Amino acid sequence: MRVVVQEAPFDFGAEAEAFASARTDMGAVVTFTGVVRDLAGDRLDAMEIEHYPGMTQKALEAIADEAIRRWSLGDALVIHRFGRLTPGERIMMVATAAPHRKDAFEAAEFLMDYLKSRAPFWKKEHGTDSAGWVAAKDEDEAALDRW
Amino acid sequence: MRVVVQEAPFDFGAEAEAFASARTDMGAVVTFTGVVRDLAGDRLDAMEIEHYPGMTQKALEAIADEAIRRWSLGDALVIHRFGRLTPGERIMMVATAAPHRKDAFEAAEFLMDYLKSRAPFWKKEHGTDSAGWVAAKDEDEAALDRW
Amino acid sequence: MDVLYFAWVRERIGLPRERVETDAATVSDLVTELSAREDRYAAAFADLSALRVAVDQELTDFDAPLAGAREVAFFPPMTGG
Amino acid sequence: MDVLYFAWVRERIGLPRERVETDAATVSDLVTELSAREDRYAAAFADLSALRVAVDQELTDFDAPLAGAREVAFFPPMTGG
Repeated sequence: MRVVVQEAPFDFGAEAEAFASARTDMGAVVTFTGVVRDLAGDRLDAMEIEHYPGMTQKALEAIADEAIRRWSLGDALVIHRFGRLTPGERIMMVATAAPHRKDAFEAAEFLMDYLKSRAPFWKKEHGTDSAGWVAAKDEDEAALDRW
Repeated sequence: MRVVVQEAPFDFGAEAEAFASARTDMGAVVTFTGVVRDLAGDRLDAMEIEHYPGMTQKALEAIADEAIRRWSLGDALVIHRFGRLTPGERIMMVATAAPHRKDAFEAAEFLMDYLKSRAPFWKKEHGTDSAGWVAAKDEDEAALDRW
Repeated sequence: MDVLYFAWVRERIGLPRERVETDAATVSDLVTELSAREDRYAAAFADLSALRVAVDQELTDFDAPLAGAREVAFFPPMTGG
Repeated sequence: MDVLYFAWVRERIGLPRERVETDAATVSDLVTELSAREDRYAAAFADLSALRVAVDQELTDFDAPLAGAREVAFFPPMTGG
């Protein structure tokens, strides 16, 4: 298991390749990466991600441990950035490796659902004229009921 | 949309990176890759994948079209190999890009469920002493009922 | 028409494809004709529930009509992915 | 103990962290104490349903006891991923 919280960009392709290469006894590898959407005509200049330095790493490790335990994963990876990101930049990624596809998919969705609502990150959108904190969505909280 | 059927290996990391880079207006990218499991003590020498050349490309394109339509995907990618693969080699990958994670995950799972049971590929395991065709699993057929 | 065989159907019948002259109206009729030829065909088609069929490269079922068909393929359930 | 604020709670109160001397038995008691200090605290804590709390870097609820706690953090619902 690897959990990384960093300000710098990460190399999605290289991380995905390294993750998939490490455990060839696993038949199924799922990755997810989240992007600051770069929408035509959008007035978003930057996405600022604040986090709780003392707590973030521990919270992410606890979520990844839980995923590994519940789905008997061969491995799991979580990378999450903080700081100021511009449209088109990747915010985070997760990866899961399991013997079969169902477990790899479910564990990746579990990781994402918990990252969304239980990891101490907060997003602020900086537009041309204004800035505002992204509100948590009821549907993201509701997604946790599945697990 | 890109659908590739080939005998040669593909570069999973580079494909994942290129796919995720192409549509920065999409917030969520999911990839799946399937590996010939390299199990300690296993007697598997090779996995032979037979396909139906005239039909394979069309069948995969129809499945990818359906995924794009049902989940309003920004993009989808399917790469599937045929021929003789050794343990540890990657058999195939899919990737999906959508505005939000739920659609990207569902569409990737849909692609995988249909690839498993509706794309004209057949796997034969070549062991040290024997060889045999991989039987379709009832659970793979049942997985289609979800969609 | 061209008749194609894949995976263990190909191995059991002993060839990957052949040209068949037939007036069979449906896939089932074609299966009956082929099964009557030789034991290896009868063995391959013994249990239709273990087989799938495509007509002109589209999955279909054994009731499908063959009028105008150019290519029929028989194979076991697919195991891609 | 150290009290930390994040996101709009930090902005509303106007500082990221402060040292607080308190005998508050629970998080709720601490919120009542802080709210009584100044309007900016009262404004930040006006709607507890819009807030989350961590004690010693573990998510908990407003009934949680503070005995032995070294660090309490207040923030809005998280929006990671």
